[in-house]
Amino acid sequence: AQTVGFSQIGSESGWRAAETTLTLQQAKERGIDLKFADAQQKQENQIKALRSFIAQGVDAILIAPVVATGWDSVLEEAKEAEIPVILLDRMVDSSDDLYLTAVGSDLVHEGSVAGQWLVDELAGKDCNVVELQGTTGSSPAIDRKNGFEQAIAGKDNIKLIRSQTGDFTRTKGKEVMESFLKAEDGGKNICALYAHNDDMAVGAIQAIKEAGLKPGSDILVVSIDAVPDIFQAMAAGEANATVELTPNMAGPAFDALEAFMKDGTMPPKFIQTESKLYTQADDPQAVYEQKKDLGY
Amino acid sequence: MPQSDSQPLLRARGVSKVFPGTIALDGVDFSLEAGEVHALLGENGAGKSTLIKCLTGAYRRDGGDILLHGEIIDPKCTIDAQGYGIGTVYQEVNLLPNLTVAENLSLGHQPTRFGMISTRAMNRGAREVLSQFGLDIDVSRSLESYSVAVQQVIAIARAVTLSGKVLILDEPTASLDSKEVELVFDVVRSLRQRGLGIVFISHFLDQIFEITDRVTVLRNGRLVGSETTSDIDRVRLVNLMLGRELEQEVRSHGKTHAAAGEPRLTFTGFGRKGRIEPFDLSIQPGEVVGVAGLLGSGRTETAEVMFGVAPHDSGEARRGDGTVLNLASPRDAIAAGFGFCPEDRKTDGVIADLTVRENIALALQARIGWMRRIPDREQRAMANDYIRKLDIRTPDAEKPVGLLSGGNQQKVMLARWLVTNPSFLILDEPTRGIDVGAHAEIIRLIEDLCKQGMSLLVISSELDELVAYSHRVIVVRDRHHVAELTGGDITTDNMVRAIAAPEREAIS
Amino acid sequence: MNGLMLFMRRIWPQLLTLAVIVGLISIMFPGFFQISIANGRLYGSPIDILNRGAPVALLAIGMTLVIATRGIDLSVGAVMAICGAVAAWGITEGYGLFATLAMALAAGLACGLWNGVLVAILGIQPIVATLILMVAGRGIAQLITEGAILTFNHEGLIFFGSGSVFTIPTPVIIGVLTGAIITLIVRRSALGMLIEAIGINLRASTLAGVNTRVLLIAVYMTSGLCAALAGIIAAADIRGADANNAGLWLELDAILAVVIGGTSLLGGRFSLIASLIGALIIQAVNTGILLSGFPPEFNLIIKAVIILIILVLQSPTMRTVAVFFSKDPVGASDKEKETVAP
Amino acid sequence: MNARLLPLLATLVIFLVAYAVCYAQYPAMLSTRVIGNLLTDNAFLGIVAVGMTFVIISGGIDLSVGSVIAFAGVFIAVMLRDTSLHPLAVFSMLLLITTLFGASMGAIIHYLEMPPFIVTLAGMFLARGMAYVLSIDAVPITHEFYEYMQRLYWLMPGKGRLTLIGGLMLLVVIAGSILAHRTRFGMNVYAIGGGAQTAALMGVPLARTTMAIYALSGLLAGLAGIVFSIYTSAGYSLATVGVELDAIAAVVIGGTLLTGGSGFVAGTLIGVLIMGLIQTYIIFDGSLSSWWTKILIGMLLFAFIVLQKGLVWTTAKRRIAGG
Ligand SMILES: Nc1ncnc2c1ncn2[C@@H]1O[C@H](COP(=O)(O)OP(=O)(O)OP(=O)(O)O)[C@@H](O)[C@H]1O
Ligand SMILES: Nc1ncnc2c1ncn2[C@@H]1O[C@H](COP(=O)(O)OP(=O)(O)OP(=O)(O)O)[C@@H](O)[C@H]1O
Ligand SMILES: [Mg+2]
Ligand SMILES: [Mg+2]
Repeated sequence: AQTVGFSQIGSESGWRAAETTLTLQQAKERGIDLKFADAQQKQENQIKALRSFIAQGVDAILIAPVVATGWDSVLEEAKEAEIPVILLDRMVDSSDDLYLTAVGSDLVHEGSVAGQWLVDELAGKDCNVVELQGTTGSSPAIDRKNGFEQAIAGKDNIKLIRSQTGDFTRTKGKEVMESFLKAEDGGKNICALYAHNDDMAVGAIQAIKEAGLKPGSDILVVSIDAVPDIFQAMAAGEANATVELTPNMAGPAFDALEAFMKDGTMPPKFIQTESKLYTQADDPQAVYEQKKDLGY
Repeated sequence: MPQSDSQPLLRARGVSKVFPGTIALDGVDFSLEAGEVHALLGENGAGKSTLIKCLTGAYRRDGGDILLHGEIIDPKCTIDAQGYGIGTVYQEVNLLPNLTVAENLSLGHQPTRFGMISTRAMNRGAREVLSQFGLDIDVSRSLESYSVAVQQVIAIARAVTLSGKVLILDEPTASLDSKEVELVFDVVRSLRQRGLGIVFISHFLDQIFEITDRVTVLRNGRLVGSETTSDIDRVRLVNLMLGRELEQEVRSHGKTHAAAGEPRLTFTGFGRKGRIEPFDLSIQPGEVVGVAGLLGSGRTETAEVMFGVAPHDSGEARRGDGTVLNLASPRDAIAAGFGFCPEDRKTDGVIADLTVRENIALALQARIGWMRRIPDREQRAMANDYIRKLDIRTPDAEKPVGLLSGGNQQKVMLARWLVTNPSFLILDEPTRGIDVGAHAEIIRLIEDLCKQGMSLLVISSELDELVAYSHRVIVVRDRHHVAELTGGDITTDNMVRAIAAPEREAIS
Repeated sequence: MNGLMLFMRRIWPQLLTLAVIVGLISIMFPGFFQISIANGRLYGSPIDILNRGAPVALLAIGMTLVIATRGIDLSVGAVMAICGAVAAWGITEGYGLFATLAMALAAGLACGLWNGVLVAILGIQPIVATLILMVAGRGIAQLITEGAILTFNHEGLIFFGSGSVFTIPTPVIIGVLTGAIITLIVRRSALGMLIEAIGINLRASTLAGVNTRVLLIAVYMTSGLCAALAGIIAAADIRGADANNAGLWLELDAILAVVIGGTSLLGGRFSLIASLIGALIIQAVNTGILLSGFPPEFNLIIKAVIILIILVLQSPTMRTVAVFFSKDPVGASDKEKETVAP
Repeated sequence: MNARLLPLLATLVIFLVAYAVCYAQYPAMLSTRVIGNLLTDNAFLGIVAVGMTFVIISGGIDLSVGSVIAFAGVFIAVMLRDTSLHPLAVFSMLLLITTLFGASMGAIIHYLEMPPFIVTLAGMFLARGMAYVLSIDAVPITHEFYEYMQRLYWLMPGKGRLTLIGGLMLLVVIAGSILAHRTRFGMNVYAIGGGAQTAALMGVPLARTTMAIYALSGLLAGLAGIVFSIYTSAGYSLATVGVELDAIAAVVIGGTLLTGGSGFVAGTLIGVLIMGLIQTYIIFDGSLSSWWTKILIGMLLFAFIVLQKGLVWTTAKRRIAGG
């Protein structure tokens, strides 16, 4: 059997746990011996893991890089050792001959899908938007902010009035939303919330409810990731839209790897997964049932 | 005051120092000539240590001047003072337990080669310095592996090497035995010959008369007087210090044996490997057993093994009625009615930031358990009672004990155990740093206690003191109990002989 | 009366700091003091500070005791995660509210016991001893939730996070009650003094017969218990156990609260009330930053600067300077105590 | 044998035994590649831990180092991107900044008598905050001097590399050992750790030494930042979160007491290697889930500390019994 090393960022969110579960599942189905290394959110640990994989002589390496920069020298080492590397869900800014392919979604695109939904939904009505950012400095936070801003650029009816970090967590999402509500006239001044991930949105929905407002109607809620819990909220009419980031990055990655191993077929350098928009029209309850056992 | 024409070496003019609630120094004058040993005397809390600290910049004084060779100096910290050639040994041993002996001796002026410390030269220097004091120890071991007394000698040695003009010794001899004291005195004499001025603080009057040229007495932060030692006699000196007559000096030799009968406690084959060889000892109710020995002979070890600080690994202890005692920890010992007033009060005794009241109540509170708190009123009554009985100098019972003078801290320690009303009390150097008045007080207290039936084990380096109150004296040498003296045999000479005897004598 | 005076003298710097910070926020954000009732629960920014501050306040209670013994407990954040996970797991497995709470609290106590044994029996230094659980604890919590956010909908459990009693949010009540009960226990019994004695001089306390081992363990267990309460609140608040993020870095806030409350990291004298005010000060700063609308990249700098200012103003040196200018001759030599105690 | 060397020896023995155990399970662990990786991958940690050793020996603690490393990386990257300065010039500017940063924390600690834990905690917030302000984004470094430095390594037999940064760490450890044990400054650090007041009474310049200690820690954190930027060719404001705890753990595993006053720089190197070994072992195993990874790291940490304590204890006991 092949041995593949997988360097995962960590387990900081349900989405990431689901990605790990699916990767393990996929490897098992294909009879691949997967060496899993959790980096606890630290790039240095990921580099260590890659080096150890090389020292161990694995056949291929999957990596979900925590940050785009800083991979050149270790990727070169892998290349010297003739071990193909596939990137999962986030990109690196090294030269693209250092890795076989990258599987992932376009983070900026995700943000703009969410923004576009809001633009369409409002259809020209005036709207003050508050934003819950991800962890300050992380690439999803930066890209999803940029994407959203691109989508609403030039739309005079939409104004981004407050933006604060919620660290991608429910607790912080709720706490920050509470203060948004207080700061904006008890929430009467807010017409929509954009959250960089669903967890923060779920927290914020509770804050909105506790303030005596109706999330989903008084304040529109759009977020990204499409984890099961947001579908429950959507089913209850408390959230409006979410953009899916599929946790199954490993499937396409293994496919590409298999083809490459068999006859050297070079896959495209970027295999983009779909950033599907889910709204209340998509039978959220059904999606929830479908997703809830995926290890989110 | 004898005033020579030339300027005194070191002079304090109207030095004052106020602490919250206490005027520690009130316009004190003091002058030290070159080539003299000058005693600074006074009761506990009179302000001796405070004066020293003001002189050397360890405290900022609130008023007054300091003059060296007639010129005003203003040392802001001890480093400044060292720069002026003033070396000091403060009252508590102020060395660093984690450094080696040699490093302690040379800190700040280590011999270097090419900018690097030369360990070999440092150790050699340390050995040479210590050999003056008759101390032949491994200087590359850390300081904490030596007893307080050894540390005291090292502290003196360090100050001596640092002092170019003035050497100040604050109770340097408090835990030394006669042999060490003699060695220290030899060094002091040779420094005097070299023209240094030496300030010497002690509560041992014999030592004062032996070594000093002049005495200055403080009382309650004020200067009482300054005289040539040879012009003053013992009684007058005590008078000056206390401001009253000392009723009588306790000197009642050869106590009759306390009521013979059932011993209160019997230790058989009691010992701990590497600490103290197994010994047999039985103690009667109302009996005072003294323990004599040289530095590091194992006296403290004896006490610590008995009290469960370093639990025994051989032998057993029984009560008079034959029940075996479990002495695996201090708590066990306390439960069995023991009390232990340790030698090193700074690390083992006082809880510096707690108040006098809390320190006194601590052991009793620990014994009755945390749930039944001794009511504040009772605590205060207890504390005030002992503040009066032992004449502890403190504005009130709520002063943190760490701010008390050394001798007064010692009294608080004693009070802590007395309130627990133990049936067997171990005192390790109980009179260390205690003034003559209180000394007599404590000896009387010891006698009172045993009249009431308490048994005492008292460790002391002062052989006279042991003679005064012991019914029996154990002599310890090289971690062995080598001799036991009773009744009329308890004399200083006999003790010295037993301590020095080359062969081990049979234990009676 | 005298006791009350002493007590006020102890906590006025903290109270003053809190007042100044709240004052600053209300200048920046005039609507600050508006309090209304929404959904039968008090609603407004001051309430937010109390409510959001409750977990840190709870942690600070346990932390104060630990620090008073000259220890430190880095594991409280991880213990929060564990206990939150246990609570969520218990309720979703259908154990019922009472059993679930009991299990979560027991988990906290067990964590405290572990820390206590490491410190008191094995003699491992507190920072390192609790670092072990800080690292492993989050793993244990994830083991329980299997890495996901374990959500629940049990109203009884949710009550501990977003419920209210007489319009006062439950977390506030839990925080205040715990603070009051522990203060009472510690000050009415001899525990307070014994804990302080241990922190000032462990060896001397042992020699005086204080049962230092048992007390140390008890103190760490108290810290574990407080962390468990905080963990339950945090989970109930978001209706789910987030093993990765619950209580993340909260140990630092708790330590900060204790220090702002004036308890020395070197052990000894402590004040629980002052620590609680310290926790509120920290939360007021956090809430203030959120209300201010500055971009998030400045959060840390603002927080660091405010904390530094608070600490500098409270530092012993500054107090001496202040007293010096007010020409109080008795207090002026106060500093001597700190600098020279040979 | 000197009793003070006991913890150091115990640590060394444990490390060697642990390595042997790993080797028995995964023979590939004993290759020059793995050894080279251990040095390279932990270079920044080792350097920062040397600084931490001094701080801890003096009885203090420095929580700011992780943030300082991140700040250093961002600073270098931004400077190289926006100016045409040579990296060496940027390095010296950076080291000056971080040294001053450390020194001012030391000054606050000494003059305002504030606990190091809190002062450096504020420093930790501040340094990361500054990194954010410089750049939220990760900034790549593409200077040819960086490529040159990355190509500086000695290829050991068996394809292992002894890199520039790995070698630098070893140099820092050696220099740190000399500084700690052979200079007056080093002695003063131990003295302060033994008791600051006493040390002051004995003539140790408290203010100067305290500031120098934290300045040294700042300097080495800056150097570690440079090393980290060479290691990753980038500056990133979220990098090296929690490294201060790793450094503290390494120092303590290396036999230094957090209470201050005793410890060894060489022990810290072993501590760092032990931490690296734990991680390498876990990666070689490759079957642990995220949570079990954390639990195992905790358990191994525990095992090492207990083993070390036990070893020191039994040996010390034998010595007493023996003489
Ligand atoms: N730092 C301090 N803060 C408050 N009061 C102090 C402080 N240091 C000393 N005192 C008080 O000043 C007085 C003088 O103390 P000092 O230590 O000088 O006495 P002493 O003469 O050396 O006594 P002893 O013989 O017991 O050593 C005492 O009442 C003591 O309680
Ligand atoms: N923890 C220890 N480990 C090993 N040796 C020790 C320890 N403590 C003390 N010693 C040694 O045991 C011997 C006895 O010391 P101890 O302090 O009991 O002597 P002592 O008779 O009480 O003398 P003094 O109290 O006058 O110094 C000394 O040589 C000392 O160095
Ligand atoms: Mg004195
Ligand atoms: Mg002794």
